[in-house]
Amino acid sequence: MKTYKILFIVSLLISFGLLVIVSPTIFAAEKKLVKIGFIGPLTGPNAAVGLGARNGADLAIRQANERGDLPYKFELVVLDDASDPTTGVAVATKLCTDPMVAAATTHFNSPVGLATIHVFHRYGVPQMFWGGIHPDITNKYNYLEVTRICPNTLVEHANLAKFVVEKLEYKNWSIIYDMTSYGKSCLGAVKPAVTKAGAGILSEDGIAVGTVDFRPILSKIKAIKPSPQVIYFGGVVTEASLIKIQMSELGMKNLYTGVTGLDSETFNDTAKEAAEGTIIIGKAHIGESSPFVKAYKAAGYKEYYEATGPYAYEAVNLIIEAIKKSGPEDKKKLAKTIREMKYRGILGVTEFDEFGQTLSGGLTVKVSQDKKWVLWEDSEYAKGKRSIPGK
Amino acid sequence: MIKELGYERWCHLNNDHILITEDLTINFGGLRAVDGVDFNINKGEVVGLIGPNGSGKTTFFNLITGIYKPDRGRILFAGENIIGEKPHQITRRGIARTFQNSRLFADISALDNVILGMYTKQKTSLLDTIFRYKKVKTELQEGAKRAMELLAFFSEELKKNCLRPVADLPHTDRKRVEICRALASNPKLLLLDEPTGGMSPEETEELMQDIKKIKEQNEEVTIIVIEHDMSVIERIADRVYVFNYGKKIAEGPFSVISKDIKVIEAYLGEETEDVET
Amino acid sequence: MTQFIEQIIFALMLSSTYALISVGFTLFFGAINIVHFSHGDVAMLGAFSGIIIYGLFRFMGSVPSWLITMVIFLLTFIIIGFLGTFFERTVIKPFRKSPLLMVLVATIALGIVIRESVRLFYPQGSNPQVFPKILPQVNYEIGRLLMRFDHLLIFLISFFLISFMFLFINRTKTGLAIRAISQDIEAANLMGINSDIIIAITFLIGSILAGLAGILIGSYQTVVRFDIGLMGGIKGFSAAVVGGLGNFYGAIVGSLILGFTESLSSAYIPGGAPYKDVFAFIIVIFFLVFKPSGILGRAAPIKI
Amino acid sequence: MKRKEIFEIIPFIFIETLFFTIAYLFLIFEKTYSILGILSGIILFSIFINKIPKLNFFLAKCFSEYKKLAIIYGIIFIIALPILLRNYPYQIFILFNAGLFALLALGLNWQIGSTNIVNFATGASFATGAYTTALLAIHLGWSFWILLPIGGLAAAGIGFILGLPCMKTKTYYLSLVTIAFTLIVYLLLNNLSWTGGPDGIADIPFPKIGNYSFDSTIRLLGLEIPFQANFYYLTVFLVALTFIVDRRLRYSRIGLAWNAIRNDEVAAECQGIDVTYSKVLSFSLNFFFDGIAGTLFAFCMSHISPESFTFNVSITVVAIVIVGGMDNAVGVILGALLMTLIPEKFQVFQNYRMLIFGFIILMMLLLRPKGLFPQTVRKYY
Repeated sequence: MKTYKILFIVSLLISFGLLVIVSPTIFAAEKKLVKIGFIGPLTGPNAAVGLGARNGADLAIRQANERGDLPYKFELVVLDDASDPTTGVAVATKLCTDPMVAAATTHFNSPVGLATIHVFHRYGVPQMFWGGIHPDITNKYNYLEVTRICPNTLVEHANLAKFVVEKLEYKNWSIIYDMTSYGKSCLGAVKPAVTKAGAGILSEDGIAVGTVDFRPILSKIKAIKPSPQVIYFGGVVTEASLIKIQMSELGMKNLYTGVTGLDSETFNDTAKEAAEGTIIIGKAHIGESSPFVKAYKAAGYKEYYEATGPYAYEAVNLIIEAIKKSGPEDKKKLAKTIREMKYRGILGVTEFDEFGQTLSGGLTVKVSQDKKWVLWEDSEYAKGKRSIPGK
Repeated sequence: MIKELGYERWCHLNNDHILITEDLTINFGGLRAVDGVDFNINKGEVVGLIGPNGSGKTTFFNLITGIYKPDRGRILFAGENIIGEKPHQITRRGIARTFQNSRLFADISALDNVILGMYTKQKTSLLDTIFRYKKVKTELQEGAKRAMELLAFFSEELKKNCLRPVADLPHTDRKRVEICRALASNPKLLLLDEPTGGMSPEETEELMQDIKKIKEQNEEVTIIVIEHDMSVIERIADRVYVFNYGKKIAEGPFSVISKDIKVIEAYLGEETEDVET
Repeated sequence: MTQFIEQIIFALMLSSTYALISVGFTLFFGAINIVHFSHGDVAMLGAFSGIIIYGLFRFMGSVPSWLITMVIFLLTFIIIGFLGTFFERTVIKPFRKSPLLMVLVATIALGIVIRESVRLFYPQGSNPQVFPKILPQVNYEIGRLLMRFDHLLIFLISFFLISFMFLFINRTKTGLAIRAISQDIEAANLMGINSDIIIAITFLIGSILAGLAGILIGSYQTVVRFDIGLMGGIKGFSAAVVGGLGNFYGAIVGSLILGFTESLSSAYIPGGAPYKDVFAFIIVIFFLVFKPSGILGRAAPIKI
Repeated sequence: MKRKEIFEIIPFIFIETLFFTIAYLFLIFEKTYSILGILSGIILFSIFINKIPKLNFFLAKCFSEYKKLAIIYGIIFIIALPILLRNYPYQIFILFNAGLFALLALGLNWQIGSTNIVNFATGASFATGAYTTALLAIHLGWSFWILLPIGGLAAAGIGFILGLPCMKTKTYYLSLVTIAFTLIVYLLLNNLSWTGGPDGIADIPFPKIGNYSFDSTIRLLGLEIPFQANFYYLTVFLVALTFIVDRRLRYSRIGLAWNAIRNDEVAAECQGIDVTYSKVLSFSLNFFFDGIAGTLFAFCMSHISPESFTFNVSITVVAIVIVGGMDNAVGVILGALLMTLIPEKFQVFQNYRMLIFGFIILMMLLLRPKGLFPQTVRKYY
């Protein structure tokens, strides 16, 4: 008995000694390689936008490496948050604890973002949101590390109200919003914005995620007297297009509006003729001729770049610029640099306010014309060739 | 009979009977499976229950054990009405049974099966299990010990491979295990539903000896046996009840029954049917 | 008033889509006492096959639309029928003897596989896909009420499909065999019914129905996505259970109950829209607990 | 005698060490090919053992003779793991996740494994625990250690209320009830305002012992162990606890009764088992431990939202039980490890994760329906 206890302990110590020695020395890092993280929903319902953004980010990295004007080789670490906060936190931890990751651009879903900002803050890794429009992400804690390159709901709806209520003078609104974080923050932003601009809200309807049949609600709205001029939808492409289709099925001629959630060609592809005359506050206008689109097409990605691609692209470029200024090693310094950046890119000039929220975000007014999003300025509606619905 | 005396008095009067049924009846759709059966069995009897297939013997057992609710009539066990009680409550009162085609807990060991037979006798609660495990352990081990004895009582062979899942055991052993399980709760009344079904004559012989032994070991256990093998009935049963089409057509010692014209008809009738089909 | 009539119409449409699925559940359960949980996903496949076939026709230039519609229905009929039987052979048959849990989880897993395959291997699979307008788009104005011809058509077709299935089960020899094995598979085998083939046929029929259901649902919802099958399946199953699993009329009644609950609650309960599924499922639970055999189902007696 | 022992123990220890080393490497490897290498290595190793009966026999003998020793070594390894993984916080976090799923699966095992109740309510019970305690912590500021049992009890209460009527329903009906329940809970969490809607509840305080908060790094003889280790240890502790409870239940009339019900309800009734009661008992117990897991989850993530309590959670846990092994606690725990680690490891095809996952379940059911580790026979002596 006794002997084998001793033996046991001895051999135990030996083996563990080995393990402990071995453990940290596996995979020593080679120099000069700088990793930049990307997190987004690559699986699940939001996969489309996630993949678009990923390609954008990837494109930026490729270009940087081709230019090769920096003493670093960049590598994009792509991780999937599957729109799920837990997974988000997990992969964020993975990213932040990789010493070679200089900074990251992250998240389409606000709940995920709200969960991960703490992780990035804890490890002091700069995090720039390419999506995720919840004001709290930047405003609630105002972590130095956290910045956002896409506009948040408050900004978007201010613009929407300015255009539709003040310019086009539509006074009676009906609001539909989906019960996602996005939809709710849209609701929270649109009500004050619209009422402040002097319009009235006739109805509010929430819809569960994954609903496909909106006819009951629409027919209810149809019955409201006086009938609303504007039907606003706070949500994302799929439901948005379905609502529009079913509106036309019901023969409803109201003006249909929304914000950047609708800004994807998917909306037009889905709603087809029905989409005609929809007015939205869209993301930055990336023309077919713009270098980004050219490069994107050239790179031959499988997926369409969606509305999110450019933002991820811009974010990575901005990070690379910042690295050029202050180097990848000192992340605190890097974070500061990012905050102070004044970057001129495909979204126009990007600057961050005291919360790390971009001031411009390159918002535009777009109208659906012949199954395409067209800038308001050069649309036939502005020229008066076509009449805006709902008058 | 109840009507004359009044329920209470009647019960009192019959308290030496272990089991009494009065006008017991159940219908399935149109078919009247058990039809106005009066039954009374004294403590410590061995009673045979015979009758052609589908004459309502098993249904009768199901009524006693509370699996079916009778449409009419009374069941008194040890002088108390047990109608409307759930099977598990009735089992607690001391009725154990086996099933026609044995219903064992197939994927656990024979030993576990028999220990489950003692469920009513075991007392440990959830809290004991989680916080005072010693108690549970001793209880289980006693149970296991007793189960071993029971199995050994039937055959040493069985005791040897008592840790094998019952599904792997041969048919006869399964029958035996089921009887052990029934005995484990040392019941006042034991209902055996064709215990020798599908056994060879030798095995049948063995089993009968065993049942006899059970009787010898404790006198006051009462046994009701459903059986097709008349020789078995003849040897072990003190009295015999004969069922046909859900009705009790005769009762009495085997010697008398075997000469009863109604009974013989019943059986002949069945045989002719057999020929046809 | 017009609104109310509209609401009723929507409710009916929704119900009919549920009915198409739930009848399948009822059929399978009736035949071999299994719940084919990926049934909804099979329907989804039907919708996608419809889209693909339509896409192929685009290349072939001008073909009369009625012909396209016919071919779409026919090919889907064949493809999904084949797939359904294939699934039965590979995923469900092996578990015929094993506990219920097995086949339940197996079909759920199958559902995952189907969904994910479509999402991954169909171009842009994770985006909603526009379903082609294969039915004539004509509207009638009745007062302020707008009636759509294609909706009417969808309703009628589903009605015919279900009644056809009903006749098949009750009037044909095969249907008789199906009912026989549902009673007692061993006995049926002894009577010289080849249960294997009959079960295969059952799945063929059920899957075909699901496939066509997919097309109809697609043309009603105008877009389909890889994950419509999950909810569709669960709703269909719920409908079947509420009505009484294994009973055709039951499936239809159940679908009507669910459909009406959903659309009316989202229309007339203030702020009720997001909770419509909650209402639906509460009704389901209520039925399961207080009348598990469903409205028209019979409680099976214990066999000893 | 002693010599013999010497000759047995040394190789034995080293073989076990080899085991652990492989496990460790599997944890820390990132690149797909190296992971595949490890996996194939394991397979080859097992084949190798089986090919050489001597070695096989030897190992079996050692494990039976030096069971205690082997277990002690295992425990030491589990405790020491965070030290080895000190540079890999992510891996520790994943292990913590696996632990959570192990808790859930152990609970569910009493349903699916022991009693054969196909229960898909895990998501709901998990959520109940998490949200109850999170809300209490936020609004009343109660401490984690008080809330841990409360979370369990809350869930158990719900389970009891739901179970009492539901356990009268059978098989598919029952599973449909549980599915419906999960979906309802998810929808409500998403749409109600006081649960924080889709944003969920943020800033749940980390557990504290005295004034040692669980989000602070452990410093131990010069080594810095990341804070995730705290959660890891907490989870391991709870899993161990649940494991013991599971053993005790299994070796008791309760566990026996469950198995009886799994086999044949009528016969069970005829042994004097109150079937409904036993079912409700296993249901509530399951909910209780799910509730505990939920609490743990809420406090360690410090941010919860409905997305973490979808129907998929239920499916995953069911899958774990099936893959791990019916009614076999060890199997279930290992199953939890596999089902959480392997998807993580194959992040490389993030896209194909769910697909692979579905296939794994199907293959398991088809090829090894009793799970990797089937239930064992009870021995009483």
